[in-house]
Amino acid sequence: MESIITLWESTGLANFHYQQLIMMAVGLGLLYLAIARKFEPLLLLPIGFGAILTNIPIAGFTEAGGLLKYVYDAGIDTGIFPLLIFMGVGAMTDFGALIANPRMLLLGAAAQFGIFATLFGAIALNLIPGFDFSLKDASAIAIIGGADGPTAIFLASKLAPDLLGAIAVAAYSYMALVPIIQPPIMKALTNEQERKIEMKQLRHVNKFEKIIFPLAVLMMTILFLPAATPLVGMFCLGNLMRECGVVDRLSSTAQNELINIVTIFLGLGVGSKLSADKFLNAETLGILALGAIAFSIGTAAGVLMAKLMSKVSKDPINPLVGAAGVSAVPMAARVVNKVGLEANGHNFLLMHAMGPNVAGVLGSAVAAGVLLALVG
Amino acid sequence: MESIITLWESTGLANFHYQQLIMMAVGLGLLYLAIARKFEPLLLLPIGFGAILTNIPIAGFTEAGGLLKYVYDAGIDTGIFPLLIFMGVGAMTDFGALIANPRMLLLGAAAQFGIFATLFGAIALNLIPGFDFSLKDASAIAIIGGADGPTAIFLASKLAPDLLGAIAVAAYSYMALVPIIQPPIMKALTNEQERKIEMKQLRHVNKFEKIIFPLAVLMMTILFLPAATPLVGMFCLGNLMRECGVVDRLSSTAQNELINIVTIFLGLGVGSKLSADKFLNAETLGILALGAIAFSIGTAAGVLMAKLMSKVSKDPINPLVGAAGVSAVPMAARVVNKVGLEANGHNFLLMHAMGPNVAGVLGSAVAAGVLLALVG
Amino acid sequence: MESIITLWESTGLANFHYQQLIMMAVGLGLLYLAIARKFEPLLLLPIGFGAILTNIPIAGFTEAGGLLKYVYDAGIDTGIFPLLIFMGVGAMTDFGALIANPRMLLLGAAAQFGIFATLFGAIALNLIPGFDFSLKDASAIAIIGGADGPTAIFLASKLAPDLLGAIAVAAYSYMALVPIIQPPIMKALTNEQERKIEMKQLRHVNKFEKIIFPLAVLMMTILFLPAATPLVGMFCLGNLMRECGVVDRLSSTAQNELINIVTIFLGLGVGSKLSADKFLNAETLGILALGAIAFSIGTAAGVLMAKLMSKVSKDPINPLVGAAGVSAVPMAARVVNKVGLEANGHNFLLMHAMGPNVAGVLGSAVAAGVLLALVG
Amino acid sequence: MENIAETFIEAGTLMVVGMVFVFAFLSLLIVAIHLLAKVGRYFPDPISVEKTPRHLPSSSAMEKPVPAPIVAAITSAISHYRKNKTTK
Amino acid sequence: MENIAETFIEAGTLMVVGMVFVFAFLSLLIVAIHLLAKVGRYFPDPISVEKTPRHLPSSSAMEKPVPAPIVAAITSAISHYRKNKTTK
Amino acid sequence: MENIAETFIEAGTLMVVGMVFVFAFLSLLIVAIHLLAKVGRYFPDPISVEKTPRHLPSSSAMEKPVPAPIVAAITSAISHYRKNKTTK
Ligand code: NA
Ligand code: NA
Ligand code: NA
Repeated sequence: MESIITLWESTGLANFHYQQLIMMAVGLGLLYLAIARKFEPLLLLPIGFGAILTNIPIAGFTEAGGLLKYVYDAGIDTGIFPLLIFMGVGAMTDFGALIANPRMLLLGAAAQFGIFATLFGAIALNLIPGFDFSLKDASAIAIIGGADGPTAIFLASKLAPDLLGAIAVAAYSYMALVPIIQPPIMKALTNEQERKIEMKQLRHVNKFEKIIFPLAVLMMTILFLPAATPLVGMFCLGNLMRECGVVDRLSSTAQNELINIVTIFLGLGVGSKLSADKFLNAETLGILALGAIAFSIGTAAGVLMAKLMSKVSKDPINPLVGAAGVSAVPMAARVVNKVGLEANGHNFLLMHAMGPNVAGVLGSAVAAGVLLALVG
Repeated sequence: MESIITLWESTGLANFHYQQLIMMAVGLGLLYLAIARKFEPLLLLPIGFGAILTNIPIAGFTEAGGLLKYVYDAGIDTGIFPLLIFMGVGAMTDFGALIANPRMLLLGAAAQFGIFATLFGAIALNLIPGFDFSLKDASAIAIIGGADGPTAIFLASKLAPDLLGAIAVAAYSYMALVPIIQPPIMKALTNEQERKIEMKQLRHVNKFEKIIFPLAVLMMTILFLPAATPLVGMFCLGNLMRECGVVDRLSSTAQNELINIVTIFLGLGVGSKLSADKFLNAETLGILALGAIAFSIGTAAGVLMAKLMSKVSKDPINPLVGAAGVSAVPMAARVVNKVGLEANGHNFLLMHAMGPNVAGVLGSAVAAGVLLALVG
Repeated sequence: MESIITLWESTGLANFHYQQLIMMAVGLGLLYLAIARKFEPLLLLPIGFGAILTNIPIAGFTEAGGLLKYVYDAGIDTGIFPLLIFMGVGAMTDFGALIANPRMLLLGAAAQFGIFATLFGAIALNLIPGFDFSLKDASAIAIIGGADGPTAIFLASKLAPDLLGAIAVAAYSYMALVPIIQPPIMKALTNEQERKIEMKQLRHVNKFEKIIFPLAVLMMTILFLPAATPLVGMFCLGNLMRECGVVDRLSSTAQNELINIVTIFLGLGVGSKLSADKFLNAETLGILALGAIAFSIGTAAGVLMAKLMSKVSKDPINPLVGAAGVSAVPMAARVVNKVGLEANGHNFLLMHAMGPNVAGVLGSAVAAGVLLALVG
Repeated sequence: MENIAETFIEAGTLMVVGMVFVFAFLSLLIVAIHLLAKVGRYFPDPISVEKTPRHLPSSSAMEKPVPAPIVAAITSAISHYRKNKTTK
Repeated sequence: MENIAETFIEAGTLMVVGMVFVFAFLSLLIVAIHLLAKVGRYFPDPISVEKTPRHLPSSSAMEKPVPAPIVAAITSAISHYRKNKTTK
Repeated sequence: MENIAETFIEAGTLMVVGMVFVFAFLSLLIVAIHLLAKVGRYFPDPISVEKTPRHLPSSSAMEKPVPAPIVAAITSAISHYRKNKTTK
């Protein structure tokens, strides 16, 4: 009899709080987006699953001795997982298009306005009762506008760990929503004529240039913004391994097995921050709203900058490529290509959009460094 | 001169205890079983090697700063390694046969009688002087009857870490011995006529069903047995990654590189528990004896349950498939197939046995959860 | 305004010490050697990169919470990374040539004279003002003569962690320089006639012998030198996994993904020891000089031993193969082959040199064990 | 001996409660799977492009969908080989 | 409200300083890449051996002879797969 | 200077003891390998099934009929590989 009572008291049924049920529904929702809608499934599937595990009553996944606590403490609190992801992404990234047309960096710079404008917006939200974002919170939220998952997680783990779950979910969700968020903005800010512009073919880039490039980026970051060197450094290490041609087995492992392993754990660790008490509040709604604004402003800033450059440039620039400056590699570049093709069936902008696209990765890492240096 | 003495004093020869020699022989025996007899080599080879390393005098593999101590503390004491193995096994498991014929779950349930009967047996052993198993010890020993390595290691690390070595060795050894232990029992409990029964072909199972299945299992475990959610949760995560079709690179890493890496360390860590003082005692003999009993009872219970079901079912059920309910995937299913073919050369039971086989995995995870909830 | 000052104060420009610039130049130099000269790129690239990261002002890579500190503490201070590398190297090593011609072990023994003579030399350096090597320091430096990276790192992490950076850099640099350092010594100590000697074809080696060999080596190490069992044990585990034929998936992971992952982190961790205060001093110069001496003496000792053996042996022995006894697998064996071909266009010594080459790995692991037992 | 008797009772209770629970749990899962099968009918597998050739008259072993693990093995072998070409 | 006003000013400063810095940094990188391109001309890519057959007239993806090592890789992959088929 | 002299003696002793030990150890290993070779004769390699066709006159690696599904697997693996080459 006693056993049966003990057993009953150790069921989930006897211990559920309704908030946990809501959070499990959120987790299931993320799984739905990942599986049925193919929204950034590599991250949203483990995040969603982690959210479910985290909210199981009694099981203690995030308490001392719990699996998700180990994962979070070892990999996210230390910043190791996002940095390893960044190394792997560096090993997957080809900077050829950017080196061939370096002006595209300006688009990657402009799109970061999404970040800094959102920072301002997050502070403005404090005017509404119920919101109380510190400058650190606001910075961590604003980085969603960088459209770069690992950067957002890294910064949030340093500046606002309590908001990490909502920030990561927002970042990956909006990255997945790029094909829906960006086209209307792109079309609103350009006319048919501009969208039809074809761009000059890119020049061939030397192996030498590709090898030196990550080192040059690292050196500049060291000189001007050491706070960004963890992110930029690991990214450049990955890229150097890719391009140097003498450590192919390391590069291959960094962009396959290692990044896969880390992705599983990063997702679970992020999911462990989707507990009811940290997610079910007005702040999360604020973060989701601000994230959407950040993406939109970043896209607009990129397109407008491209229009400006188009006017002063002798080589034609299609303003659509500015939208790729938010990063969200390679989705944003593909969206640019698609919108370009709609206007002009012979206009393949993909390679041209890869330049601002990878520039956006650098841009948001630099922006994250600025925030760490000034706010952290 | 002094150097020579120091050197002599740092040889193994000058420091051996005879028990360490015995344990090294045990380690070599496990290597022999793994290599020459191909008994679960993926686990028994690293376990055997770990047992040798653990018993080297002076070397201090299991003392502070020793390699095996790091491995054990980081991966087994925390439960992380068996959970990751479980995730990988989940990613390797196809539940199609079970979903097509869900009644087979009853066989997976019946076979767990091996566990609970052995629990009783372990307590009974206390009547013999020299044995003093607590209820926790007895539960950890009984789980050997689940025929599932990671589950046994996980439960033992929580309930009876001192017995972990013997329990893991017994579990994997008997799993390897399934083709020897099971057939006599299967033949004793069935007649020629029963063994000849052919079963209806299984229906096709949707991708949708396969995707929802792991989530359904997880939800039920959350509702009724949160204590089992670490095991069941990681298993279902692996299975979901496998079936969802959108994270193939994660699924592939989980069932290849990640599980391989973890297997090496898990084996070494288990081996580190095969030290003389924890293994060379009457309790180990008791554990080995109880393990054999557990397997036999589990097999018998599965076959008898299948006979019962065969009588009340309108579709024919070959009682041999009940033996697969102990799990030991996929060895037990193959044994069923082989014994079936001996009776009827056209009777391919493999797919039919996979249902109870994977049901046995769930069954023993549930049984482990019950033990954790009531005894842990 | 304040922000700008804060930002300026957080630039590298405002915080550089000139020593950090020098160390970054050293790091870049290592990258140059790795990429342009293909000098042991798998290690020197991450080491060089780690050196750059370590010396970034403010960034704090090696301070509490810094990425490289985590890496060093978890993997190098504990000895785990070099041991895993050793396991992987064991899984890559074919002992067939050595088992077929076991006398080659004497060459692997002789070449270790490079280690012990250098130990004496390091103590002798103390006569020069500015040097103050303890016996532990001297032992850690001397192991460079073993021409085996993981052994050097493992020993240095135990005996002289402050010198680890310089020792690892010296070890890998000289291993890469084997084709430049060894040939003049080999030619000076042999005459044309000797270099032309062709050796008898090696006998076929059984699978059985190959499986028992790593176990035999381990058993001998246990009996006579437990201090060497971490290194030798992991090496033999890797080799056993390779040869036993029943755990191919573990062996494959050990020699591919796992060793790749560990190599990246090992390199970064070693690089973290290349900080200005630990590298920019007279001791580093002494270590570099001693390392070159160690390699030269080891090579000479190997060749002279081979000449001696050639005189007393009934089967012909080409003294060049003695040079391969320093290990530096497989570079030293290739150098032997090349120098042999120069003297006799039909003389393929590669397989014959693999025997002493892998013997050198065992020899230096044994030497490391002796040093750990007597000095550690 | 009292103590042992008590433990026996505990063990016996565990046996009964445990088996009942396991059976109850897995029986419920049977129900759940039956429900799942019913719902599943509304979500048929998308008609895969690869399967189209099956309906062609000349179908032979060639057209059988290739087991995923074989594809994975070969893919990984090729990339593995390429990786290792330059390996130490 | 004072406090919020202050934070607003901070946020505004951050916005301006941050955007200026990002633009300055990436503009400098443009300069660096232009320099790199100039230096790069002195380090042309080595002429790759693999590219030669591309210019042969009859070459198509199918007709390219499969490199022997790939054949070997596939062979070993198949035997590897067969070996691993029975692994748990 | 006394101290240095002492360390020298220690270093010298280490050198002698170390070299003697290394030689003794590896010499013993030579003996062990010789023993191993003797024992090994009683455990010859199993005659591999794969090697049998080698002795057939017409057999070559190419002529063994490759099972159709494996051919399909290879084809799809290669195209899969080509597809994945450019994937993120
Ligand atoms: Na960005
Ligand atoms: Na079971
Ligand atoms: Na050596």
